[in-house]
Amino acid sequence: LVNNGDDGSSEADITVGIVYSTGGLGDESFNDMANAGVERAVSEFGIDYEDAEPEEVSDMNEMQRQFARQDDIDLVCCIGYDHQTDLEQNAAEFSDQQFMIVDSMVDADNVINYVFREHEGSFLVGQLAGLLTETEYAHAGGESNPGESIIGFVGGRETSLIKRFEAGYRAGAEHVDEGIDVRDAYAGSFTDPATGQEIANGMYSDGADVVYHSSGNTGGGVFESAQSNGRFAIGVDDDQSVSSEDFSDVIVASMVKYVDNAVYESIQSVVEDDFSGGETNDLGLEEDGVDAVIGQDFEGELPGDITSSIEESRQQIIDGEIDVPTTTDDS
Amino acid sequence: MSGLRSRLAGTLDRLVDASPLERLIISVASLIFALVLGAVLIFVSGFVATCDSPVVFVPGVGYGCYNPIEVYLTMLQGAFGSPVSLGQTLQETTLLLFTGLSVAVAFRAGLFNIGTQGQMVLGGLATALTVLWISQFVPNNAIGTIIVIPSGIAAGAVVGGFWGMIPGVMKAYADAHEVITTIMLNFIATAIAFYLVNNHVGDLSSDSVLTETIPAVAQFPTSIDSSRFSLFALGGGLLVAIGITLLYTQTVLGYELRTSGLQEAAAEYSGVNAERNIVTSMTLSGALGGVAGAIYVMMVQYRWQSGIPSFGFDGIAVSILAGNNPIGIIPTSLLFGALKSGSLAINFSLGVPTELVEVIQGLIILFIAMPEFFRLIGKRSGFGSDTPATSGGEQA
Amino acid sequence: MNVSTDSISREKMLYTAVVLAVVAVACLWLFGPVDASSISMALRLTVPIGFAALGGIFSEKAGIINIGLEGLLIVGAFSAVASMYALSLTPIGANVWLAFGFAIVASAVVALLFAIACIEFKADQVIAGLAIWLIALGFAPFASTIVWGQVNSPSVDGFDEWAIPGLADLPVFGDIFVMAPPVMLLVAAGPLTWYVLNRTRFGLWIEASGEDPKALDTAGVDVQLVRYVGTVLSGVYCGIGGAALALNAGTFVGGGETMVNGRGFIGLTAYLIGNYNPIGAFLASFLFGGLETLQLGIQQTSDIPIPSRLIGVLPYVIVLVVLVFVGKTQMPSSAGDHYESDD
Amino acid sequence: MSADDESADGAGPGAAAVHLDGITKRFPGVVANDDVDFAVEQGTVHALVGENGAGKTTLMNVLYGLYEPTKGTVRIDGVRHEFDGPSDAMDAGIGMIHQHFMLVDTMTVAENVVLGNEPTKWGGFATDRSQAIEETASLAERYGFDLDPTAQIDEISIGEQQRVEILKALYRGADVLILDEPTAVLTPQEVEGLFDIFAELIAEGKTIIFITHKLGEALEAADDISVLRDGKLVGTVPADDTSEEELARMMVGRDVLLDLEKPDAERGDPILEVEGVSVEDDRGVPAVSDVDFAVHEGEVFGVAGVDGNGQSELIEAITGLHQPSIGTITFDGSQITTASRSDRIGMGMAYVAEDRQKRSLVMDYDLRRNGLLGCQRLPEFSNGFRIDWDSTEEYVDDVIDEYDVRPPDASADAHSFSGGNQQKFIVGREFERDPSLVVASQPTRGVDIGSIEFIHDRLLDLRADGTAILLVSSKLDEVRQLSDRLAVMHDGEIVAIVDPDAVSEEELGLLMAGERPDGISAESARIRGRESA
Ligand SMILES: Nc1ncnc2c1ncn2[C@@H]1O[C@H](COP(=O)(O)OP(=O)(O)OP(=O)(O)O)[C@@H](O)[C@H]1O
Ligand SMILES: Nc1ncnc2c1ncn2[C@@H]1O[C@H](COP(=O)(O)OP(=O)(O)OP(=O)(O)O)[C@@H](O)[C@H]1O
Ligand SMILES: [Mg+2]
Ligand SMILES: [Mg+2]
Repeated sequence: LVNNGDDGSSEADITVGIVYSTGGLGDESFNDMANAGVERAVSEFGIDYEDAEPEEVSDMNEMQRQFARQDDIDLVCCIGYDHQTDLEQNAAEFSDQQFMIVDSMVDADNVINYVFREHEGSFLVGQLAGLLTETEYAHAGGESNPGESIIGFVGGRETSLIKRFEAGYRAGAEHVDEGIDVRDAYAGSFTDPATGQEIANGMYSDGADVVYHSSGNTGGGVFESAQSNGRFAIGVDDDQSVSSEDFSDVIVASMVKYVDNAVYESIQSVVEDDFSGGETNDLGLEEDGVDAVIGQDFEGELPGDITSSIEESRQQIIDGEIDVPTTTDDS
Repeated sequence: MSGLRSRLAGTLDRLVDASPLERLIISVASLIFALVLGAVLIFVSGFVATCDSPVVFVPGVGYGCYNPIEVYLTMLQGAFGSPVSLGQTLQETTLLLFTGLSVAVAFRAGLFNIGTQGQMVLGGLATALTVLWISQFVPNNAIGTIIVIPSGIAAGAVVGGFWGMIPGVMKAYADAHEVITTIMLNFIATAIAFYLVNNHVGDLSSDSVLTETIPAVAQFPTSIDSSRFSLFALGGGLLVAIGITLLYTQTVLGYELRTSGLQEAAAEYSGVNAERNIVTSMTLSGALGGVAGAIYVMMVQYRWQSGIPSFGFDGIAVSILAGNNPIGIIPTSLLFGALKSGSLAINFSLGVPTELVEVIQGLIILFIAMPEFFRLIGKRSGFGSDTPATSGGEQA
Repeated sequence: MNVSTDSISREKMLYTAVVLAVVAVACLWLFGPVDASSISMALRLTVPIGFAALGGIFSEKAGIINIGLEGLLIVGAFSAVASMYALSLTPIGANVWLAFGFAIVASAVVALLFAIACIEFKADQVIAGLAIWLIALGFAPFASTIVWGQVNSPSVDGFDEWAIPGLADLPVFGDIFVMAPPVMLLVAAGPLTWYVLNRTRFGLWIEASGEDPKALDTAGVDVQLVRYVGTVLSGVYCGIGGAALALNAGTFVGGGETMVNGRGFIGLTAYLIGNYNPIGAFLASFLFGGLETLQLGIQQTSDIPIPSRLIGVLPYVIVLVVLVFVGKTQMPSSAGDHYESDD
Repeated sequence: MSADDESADGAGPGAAAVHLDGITKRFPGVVANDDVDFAVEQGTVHALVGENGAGKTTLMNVLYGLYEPTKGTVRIDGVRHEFDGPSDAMDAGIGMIHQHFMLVDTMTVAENVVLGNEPTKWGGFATDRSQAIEETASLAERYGFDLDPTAQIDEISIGEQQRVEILKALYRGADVLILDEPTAVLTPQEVEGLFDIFAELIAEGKTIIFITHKLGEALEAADDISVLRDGKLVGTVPADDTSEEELARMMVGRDVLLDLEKPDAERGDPILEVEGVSVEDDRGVPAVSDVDFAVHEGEVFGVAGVDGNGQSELIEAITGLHQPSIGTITFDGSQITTASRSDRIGMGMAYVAEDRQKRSLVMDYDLRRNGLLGCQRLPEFSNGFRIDWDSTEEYVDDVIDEYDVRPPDASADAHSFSGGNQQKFIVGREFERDPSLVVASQPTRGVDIGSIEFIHDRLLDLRADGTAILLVSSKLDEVRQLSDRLAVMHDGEIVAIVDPDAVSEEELGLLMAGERPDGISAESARIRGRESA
């Protein structure tokens, strides 16, 4: 879409091109977060931006290049790891163009990289899930099932990135109790909420209290299922209790990945003429790159011992006392 | 006056009735109708969409965001307006040429290969792995390229051909309908490729599901600056189109392949092993799909990455639009290539969703499927005699 | 006469039944017992597939091969959610049944257009069906983007589950009888469709229209009308299936292959496996629903780390195996042919 | 030209059930019926004869409301009708049984009979199946048809299917029954059965019009015979006052030799030897058991039998489309039992297949391409890789010319030709390439007498040139007239090989039924019977 930003009266004469990842806007998580970052830059710096939503991974290359070729574009934001290989070549070819990439690293002087330690945030929500399954707790639209110690994880496609979410989540749950049964399943698609819903249904009916998803639009089905089963769910990338407000009564927390901050910061560096190409920002809990954010309906409503032990782990991870794995044992 | 009119009508009569010409007219008319319907869709949807600078105001309805003519001009500009756009268009054209030919080869033999997509996916993967491996042993120069690129194409053809052979065998020996088996095999091919790349043969350090990038020796030399298009690939496609035409019109094998697909019992009568020929046709078709995958990997993406665009399905449209005539596929693949690269442009500069082009492509196919529609229109407007239509012999 | 081919196909059907049974038993034995929730889940996953399959039977038996079932499902899914959304902006408010109705109408209208192309304009049915799919595949995300600015819809309300009085209170399996209305519709649609096709005048006409339209025509029945009705019914059924899919998930997702994700093609396969028998088609659809349930279950419980992507292709592989055994199904002999009454 | 038929104008109301007055039916480029006046008296059997394309079917389709006439009127029982479709005609008491049966194979006899007029129950929602069965059964009983109302159409014989068609018409209250070439598909016994049914129907006051190419049948079964030529009615004559010769002259416009002049030919060496051959059909059921015979140069070796007694499988084993389970086949001195079909073609075996639209022609190919079918690897037409289209075209033009294929258009698709012309083309293609053996299966099925005469002449020409001919036909007069020796097949076995001139049609009928008539003895015409083998 074009004509974003406040027309013409830009304070800083900066234009940004942003290429999202497949799945597009409206995923109520990853891409929408990136968009939020740009929008914030628009309102604070008065920049202009143009954006492009690739339908397929293969569209990304041409979209990057279209922006790179335009002289008035100062920064091209590439949202998602799928941009990496194309960007490696394009960064070399368009060496005067400034790029930023989220979720992957491209070793070039004109690219600034932002990667996240999703497993750290996932650890915290895993711990939250583990604690909830062992507690008798009811609030808003859900209640726990103290009879069973089962929690679930729903992935989109079984890629190493999503595996990292799962690994952190498992480790968090195990940190609470080795005996917790963490079920996982992959829907095979980031756009199949019906399957996501059925996976979650199965998990809940087997006695799961909480299901965490990292599956894009498929996750909508997980929330739907949580709501109809009266159980809890954990969102991803964004505070989904806000972005998917209809489900705020079951979204106990979200593993937020501050893609918006990354996008905003990169634009800021361009606006302030402080672009540090070649740099990699590895963002975890410590850098406020990821975090477990309690859902808006659950703010202050979770048992104190739960919140405090999560707080404790957060510190321990930051301090290096807990080492969060990036892979599950079986993969 | 009346003499001129009747002469003109006579010419048009002959045009409407003549078979190959008729097909051409129908193709062009389908395109025009689809574009007109597309324009209506663009215009109407402009009233639903929100935008900052509407192009039209209709009292009582509201503001319309899109001007169809502007949209089409932008598409044209985006397809041919600059060397880079032209490169993009020709890149798409080259790939569609191969997938279209893949579909046409099967169609000519009376088989409906919906599986070109799957054949392309697996063929492309085979190419990527093969060239990654072979490149280690060849010099990093033109000689290396001369060795590596043909090997990559061969690998794609072999694997794509194998994947096409499966539904061929199932059709020939178990009577399983190729439309269903090829649809199923598409799903299976995508999953197998994903699994292999994600878990075994890909770049396991990447979060994306992709192979390593192929080295420069394995990349087609680009013919237009800053776009990934190679005249070698396009030229190869043109040669293949001519070759297939000759195969089917001039050779015994082509004759036998067609006969087997059209009427198995008659093929047997003529002394042909119809089953084996069905397998051959599907294998040939699959091999061309595999070559399309090979070119995609070596000319466009320089690696295999999950989410191969739907060239296989678009190939069906390209082939049907051309009446499954290999030479006719040349202009139709150019048309669809232009539509595709034009679609990126309208999204970029006008904010019209790229899916519009898919709708237009679907409409083209729909109109192509019903030649009777145009005959009726022709008759209504007084042209063409009302000879009953014989079904298009070339189509399935 | 044809006694021979008939007995061959019966033999093959027997094979098929055996293969299916073996597969089913093997799956059950490997992956634990069947319980109420897994049956409910399989039923829910069956809904879009089953409706597509039953609808496809009407159309193809009447002589119009409808390969565009997938597209009709997409139309149903999109229209249901778009109607919910649009209704919520009107004083009527979001009403799930109204939206359901609109979706059925929308899908039926598209099916009617398809029928007009095939009957009036003698379109090649397979190609026109393909076109319907492509158009829907492009149109739904296109319209989503126009309406919502993105290919995905915001979330909308869906159906509430209903408990069947009495049955729902049964021990162990009672939970199966608490289900959303579309599931109930599907369970009813199988036998109902069978009844309509096998016991009513209209059913006879449908069969004659697909097998030997001339015989029907000379018997004084309007073949084209029968074909229109059959094809529009396939649209109605797909409208139900697509709407059920989207309203159950409470959203429309238009990215990739859209949220319908190949279910229409599976439906097409299901009725072929079921050999055009509505009960068979229903069971075959249920087999796919069940396999999907098992596949998702295996992922969660099995200790063997089988990659989900490979388990996911199981249904497709089974289709191929089944096709090898069933081979040519008893396709209605005039399906795919134009019919033009001579007068 | 037009009616020299007095009943059309002379008879009072009621006497003539059907009056067609001045019917003209034009198709683009063709006048199928040209000002035809045609009348049929109530309670009679009326035969309609004429060459292929003479307009018989078209005329009857007009009467049945399938076609609207370009000009002319239809009167039934004196009342003028304008039919808007077959259902109007049915309401007026017209029933038609088409050449190709209009029965739904997958439905039962009763369902087919009631289709479109189903008895219903539950307020019209459900069909009343038991009533349908009952009504069908009682109707069948009334006319003495032996039919099981619950049998599925594809499980009953052709003759039975024809009876279902008749029942269908009767169920709808037909008083006038039109049958288009009803005997073309029947065995001689079934034909007799059909004529008995005619008698029953006439006794019930019905009127029957039937189209036929077999003049003998017209003379036997009809009261009156009308002849069409080139769309015009040549005349209507009472069956008792005419002869086959006269009818043939009326049809063709010239004298036709009905009895073939079969010149003596030199019988030479055996070309095809079949020894102890058994063939199983596709299901593995034995279809041909232990058959021996030889076909010599300059000889027509006929095979007679009721369809389905193994002739097709035997032919396929000889032509290479089907492997025999045991036995040997020798062709021109070489063993070809397992040789491929294309090798046999290359050795000079020509084959006119029984099912021409399935085997001998590709319906979507034009004649040019069809001319290549089976010849594509012969050196005259290709070098094995590249097709020589020039010589193919020359050959095809020759065939079209020599065999009078109409229209003479090599670029027209096969499906646009009538059955007779398709057959002439096939025969021409196969005969013109100097074969040493011709295998001809039902070469004149559905072909008009002019073309039959032509095809027969060509077969005898080939014979005179020393070609060996294996002729399979279910037409007894054909095999009897043409064959030098005649094998009769029953149940997969050759029951006898006889001299066709020395056996009567009755004796052949009995042999075909698997019985050995007393008259046939070792020393009578039998050359070699089964037991002696
Ligand atoms: N539907 C049609 N459209 C165009 N021409 C037709 C049609 N039906 C018949 N004809 C033409 O009308 C003429 C008469 O055909 P008709 O089928 O009545 O002949 P027929 O006497 O029944 O021949 P046959 O003995 O082969 O059955 C033929 O020249 C045929 O080509
Ligand atoms: N719908 C039609 N349109 C055009 N021509 C037709 C049509 N129907 C029949 N014809 C023509 O009518 C002629 C006779 O056709 P018909 O089907 O009656 O042949 P047939 O009865 O099978 O011939 P035969 O008696 O020799 O087997 C053919 O030339 C055929 O092309
Ligand atoms: Mg696991
Ligand atoms: Mg006729």
